[in-house]
Amino acid sequence: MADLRVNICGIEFKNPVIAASGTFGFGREYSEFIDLNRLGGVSVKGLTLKPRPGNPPPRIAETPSGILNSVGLQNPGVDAFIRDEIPFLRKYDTKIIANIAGSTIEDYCKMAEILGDEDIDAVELNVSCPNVKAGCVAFGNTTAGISEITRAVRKYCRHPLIVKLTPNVTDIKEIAMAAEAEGADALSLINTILGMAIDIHSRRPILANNMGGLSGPAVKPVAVRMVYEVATSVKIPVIGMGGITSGDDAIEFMLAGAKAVMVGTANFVNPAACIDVVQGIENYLERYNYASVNDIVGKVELY
Amino acid sequence: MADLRVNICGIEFKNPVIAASGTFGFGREYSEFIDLNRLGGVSVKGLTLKPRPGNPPPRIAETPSGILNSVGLQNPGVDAFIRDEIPFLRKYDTKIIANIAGSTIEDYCKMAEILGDEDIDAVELNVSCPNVKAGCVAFGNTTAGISEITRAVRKYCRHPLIVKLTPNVTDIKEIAMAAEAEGADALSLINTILGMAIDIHSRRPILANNMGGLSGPAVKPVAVRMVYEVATSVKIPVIGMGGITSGDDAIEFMLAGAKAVMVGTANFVNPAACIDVVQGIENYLERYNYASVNDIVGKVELY
Amino acid sequence: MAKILKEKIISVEEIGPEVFKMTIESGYVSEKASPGQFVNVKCGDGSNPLLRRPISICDVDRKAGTFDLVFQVRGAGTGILSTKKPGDEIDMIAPLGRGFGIPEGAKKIGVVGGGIGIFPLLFLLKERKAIAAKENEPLESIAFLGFRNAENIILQREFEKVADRLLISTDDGSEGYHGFITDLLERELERTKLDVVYTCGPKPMMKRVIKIAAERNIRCQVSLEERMGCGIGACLVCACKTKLGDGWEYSHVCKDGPVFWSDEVMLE
Amino acid sequence: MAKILKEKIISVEEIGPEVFKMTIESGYVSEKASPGQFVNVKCGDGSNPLLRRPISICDVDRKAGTFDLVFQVRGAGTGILSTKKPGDEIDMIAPLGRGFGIPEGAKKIGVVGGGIGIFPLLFLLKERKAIAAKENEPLESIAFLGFRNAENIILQREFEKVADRLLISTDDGSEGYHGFITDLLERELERTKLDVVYTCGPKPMMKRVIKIAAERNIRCQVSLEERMGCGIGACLVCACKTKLGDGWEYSHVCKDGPVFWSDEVMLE
Ligand SMILES: Cc1cc2nc3c(=O)[nH]c(=O)nc-3n(C[C@H](O)[C@H](O)[C@H](O)COP(=O)(O)OP(=O)(O)OC[C@H]3O[C@@H](n4cnc5c(N)ncnc54)[C@H](O)[C@@H]3O)c2cc1C
Ligand SMILES: Cc1cc2nc3c(=O)[nH]c(=O)nc-3n(C[C@H](O)[C@H](O)[C@H](O)COP(=O)(O)OP(=O)(O)OC[C@H]3O[C@@H](n4cnc5c(N)ncnc54)[C@H](O)[C@@H]3O)c2cc1C
Ligand SMILES: Cc1cc2nc3c(=O)[nH]c(=O)nc-3n(C[C@H](O)[C@H](O)[C@H](O)COP(=O)(O)O)c2cc1C
Ligand SMILES: Cc1cc2nc3c(=O)[nH]c(=O)nc-3n(C[C@H](O)[C@H](O)[C@H](O)COP(=O)(O)O)c2cc1C
Ligand code: FES
Ligand code: FES
Repeated sequence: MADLRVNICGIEFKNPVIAASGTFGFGREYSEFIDLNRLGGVSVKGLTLKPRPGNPPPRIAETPSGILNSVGLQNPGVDAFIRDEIPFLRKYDTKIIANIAGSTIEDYCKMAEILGDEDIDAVELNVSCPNVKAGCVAFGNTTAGISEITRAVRKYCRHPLIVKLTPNVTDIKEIAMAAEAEGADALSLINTILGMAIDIHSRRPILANNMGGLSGPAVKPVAVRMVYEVATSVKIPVIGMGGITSGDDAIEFMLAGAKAVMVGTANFVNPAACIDVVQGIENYLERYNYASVNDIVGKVELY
Repeated sequence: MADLRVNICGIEFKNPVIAASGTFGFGREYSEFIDLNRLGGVSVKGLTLKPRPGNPPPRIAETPSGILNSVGLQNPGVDAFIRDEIPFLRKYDTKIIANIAGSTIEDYCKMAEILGDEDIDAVELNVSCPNVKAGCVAFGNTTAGISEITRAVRKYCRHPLIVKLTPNVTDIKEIAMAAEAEGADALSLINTILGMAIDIHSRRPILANNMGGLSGPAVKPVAVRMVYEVATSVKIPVIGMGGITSGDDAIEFMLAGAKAVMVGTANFVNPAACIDVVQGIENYLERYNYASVNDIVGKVELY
Repeated sequence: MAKILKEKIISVEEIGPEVFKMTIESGYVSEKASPGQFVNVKCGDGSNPLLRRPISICDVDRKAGTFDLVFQVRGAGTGILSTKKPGDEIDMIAPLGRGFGIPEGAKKIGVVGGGIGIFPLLFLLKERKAIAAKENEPLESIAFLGFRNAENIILQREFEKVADRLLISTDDGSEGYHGFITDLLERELERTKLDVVYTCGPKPMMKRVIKIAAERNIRCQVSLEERMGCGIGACLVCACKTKLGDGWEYSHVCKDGPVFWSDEVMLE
Repeated sequence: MAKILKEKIISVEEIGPEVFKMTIESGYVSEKASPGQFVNVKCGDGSNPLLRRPISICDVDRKAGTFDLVFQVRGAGTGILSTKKPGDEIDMIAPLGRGFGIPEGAKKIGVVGGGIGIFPLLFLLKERKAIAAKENEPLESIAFLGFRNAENIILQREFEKVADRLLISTDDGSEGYHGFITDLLERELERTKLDVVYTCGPKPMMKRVIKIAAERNIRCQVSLEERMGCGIGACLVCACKTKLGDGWEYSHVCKDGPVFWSDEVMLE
């Protein structure tokens, strides 16, 4: 059997499949369907300093092979996470990634600091959520913004720091290199692509927030391209995501240069999606006789 | 029956449905399936100063609800277009839009100049083709680039000038306003989104060009969002496209602010797609008692 | 506990204009389901449509080990569902959500349904009746069902079987009372006392039912609809406002509902 | 001229491992089609899979007004196609492309096919035979078909009916000649003269056939495959290199082909 372990900035994941932030809650609901011990890791619902109610509904719209969401970071706040959720997740043998978001750099720093003594494995900096008005994505779509926030949070963050990139930019390589230069330990991408859907009968947007973030299979080719671009531009490890529903999809991202993958929207359709992806990766490695999953990372051969 | 006519920078289209550049050739092939007289217009295959062979095959990959293409502007050159194609298309009562692309600003200017005396209705500046290495998209993804090329071509172009925008940018509003400021008469968007697909068995990209442009239903929510953003930022008319396959899709773009729409990838699946879109728009207008198609443009009511 | 199930379709029948009844074999659902719960169905293969579709459990035959869904064709998902054939497999997550509750000593119950909102109410009446029979308790039930017109009336016979009385209204008066079903409810409440009212249907109708019940101090439960992602409480898209102290918070229709007490939820 | 057609499926049959033969009723295609042409089929509803799939016309019954497609399940599109049932409607654009040509006075023809490349060759042989019979012309034909192994051999009887001789090879020797079908071709050409050779199958096989034919001054046609978009010559994605003077240009498989003379095309 092939070795599925991957090491990302010192964290050893038992396999390269991580549940994507915002699509898996804190794992509780999915624990009724699957064995969380089988996951490489869980990136929890995006946390903010204080609890947030999120945006008004409707918060989801279906589009061809994709969805738009405008949840807007509904979450119980970082303290409740520490109190209620870490102990739950720690019962499982899987890595915990705390996904954090804020409207000011101070928010991010404070959260990183608060989480510093907590029993989590990494912090994922969400500077790419398109669904909150202040801050967040604003930090993620310029090199100046990403440099500033990465530098600041790096100082406060005692865990490995993963910076999550937004695809809504002209040149994602630049942004990635800026994050790397300021001390990011790893990069994850892509977050959702800003989109809009209109109900032609009511003549109003489907989402009460008017716009939302596109995810699911529709975005896969864009995500694979960006993962390739980023993985060939930086030295730190890259975690790829965007539309992964199967082991084959995950392999595509890993060939493009992702050392691990995250599975998001697919969980909604198939609560066992993450497990199926693990199994699919294993099957592929076996079929082509790879000893370790690391052997395929970045192995796409360009024309 | 509702009035379908739309006037875009002085050109009166009999209806707002235009075949999108690169997906309809010069109309010849489709004329065997549909009556070209029923189209608002045809934007022809992207033209270059000299004939271009295009990129090596494979040039197409299928992705969830979309396709990637890397045709790379195979075309017979602007002279052959003038000689062979304008006379053919002019036999039909439909507007002719010459889509032009080049590797240098001079190329674009020369083409605009050459086309100046020709019997076409508008020029569409393709500064957003992701499939050619030199030039093209490079002009389209910065405000400086778009300003420079629009200003230059504007001087040589005696027809109404439509600038076609790339979606591969951080802020499409800025780019749109820059094109408007330099004299664009209309804007069309979106061109394709840069993407990549990898064959996990051969471990090579599916496209021989490695990357290609994503189009089709998958991109619709991104396109609708961008059309909304641009239409609410500029005063010149906007032509919307990206994933339109039905009248309902077209209505969505028009509610978002598009005065006309272009239909691309859908033609491949359904050679009568443009006609079906015209019919679908008509049905919608009738159902909701609109006297003119212009009455719905930009009429989305935000929350 | 909900499970991912692949069950067999026994029959699909068009019981009204664009309304289909699908009977599904499922030992699990028929045993575990309680009224007001729903299933989340994968309608097509592949990624378009991508999401599952929530459909209420309309009837359960616990002995036969089957249950019914009734759905109206609205778009791509329900459209594909309507083309399924007996013998086909259907992929669903079920049973989901929190169903109807029964307040202590509620012996006189009313259900008020409009259009496609009537489906979960059938299972509710049937189950209440069965329990009352089993426990030898008195039970009186009235069903108020509103439809667009005579042609759209469905499941009449089924409701007659499980409700003591069935009152029907149509918007155009082509059958039953001419007007809103809530008018009928109000009228009936002039002479009959109900202990609890359950309602499901268009929002304006439910709001009116809530008001009518509140004015008379009748407890009331509503079954809500909201666009869903996961259906299991993880993605947080199916938000609805519920009261929290003096303020409110967002609860989630798929997990905290779809059924809520009328005094805990804030319909907008 | 190609048309958008919605035709009825008569039968679907698995004739080999993951290989299906589909018979379709179509007055239009059965009348207009010539050997080497293909149809472009919409495999599923909706947008996934989005594109049509090109499939060669494998056989035509002009009298019955039907034709056959034979296809191997490769991915989503052919997968869906294989689940179609008799009576289902199938949406296709047909007939498409430029088929096989017959050089003046070609009386001795050979066809060399490998794997799924054999399908268009059946129709070719059948049509040539019918024409020869009708015009009372002499015709000799040999079919060379290569398969992976005995289990994968399909359409043997059909080829036997339309070819004067049928030679089979398998990669593993489990039936027929053990080795490449091109070895059989070469051997046969030591004693038999052919006027023209038609080939369709894996690229390495076709290249070898082209070389063998060229060395012996036998005219040769190849049927190519390339990923397609529109299938009608408009989108220019299905490019293949063809000779132009001293250089080359990109022609298009869907419109200029799929059949090319071996001396005009440049296989890479
Ligand atoms: C708890 C619950 C129970 C339901 N029970 C029934 C039932 O028993 N019978 C029945 O006919 N319908 C029921 N509905 C409504 C049903 O889910 C929608 O009609 C269906 O999802 C429409 O899908 P579509 O693909 O046909 O339409 P589309 O309009 O193409 O769907 C597009 C998207 O919008 C969502 N959507 C559209 N309408 C609704 C809606 N009213 N509520 C929630 N999501 C919606 C879909 O799920 C999908 O994600 C219920 C909804 C909920 C939330
Ligand atoms: C002119 C022509 C005639 C053909 N005739 C036959 C035939 O008679 N029988 C048969 O079994 N197959 C035939 N093929 C190949 C057939 O088109 C592919 O096997 C089929 O498109 C695969 O689709 P899929 O969805 O099952 O696979 P997927 O791999 O999921 O398809 C993904 C995409 O790649 C394209 N693609 C994949 N393989 C091929 C291929 N070999 N050639 C062209 N495009 C491909 C598909 O069309 C689709 O756009 C022919 C191809 C061409 C070009
Ligand atoms: C409903 C929903 C909520 C999300 N919430 C978050 C979040 O809180 N933080 C974050 O970094 N990403 C969030 N995302 C983005 C996902 O983590 C992921 O980047 C994106 O969905 C692309 O992956 P997918 O196509 O597999 O879903 C959310 C996505 C969805 C669909
Ligand atoms: C095969 C192909 C070729 C294209 N060629 C051109 C081109 O030459 N010039 C251009 O401006 N856009 C070109 N486009 C982009 C389309 O005109 C259109 O902007 C894009 O496909 C989005 O619309 P759609 O989703 O309806 O296809 C091409 C698109 C495709 C699919
Ligand atoms: S649908 Fe995901 S939380 Fe309700
Ligand atoms: S497939 Fe479009 S030109 Fe051949």
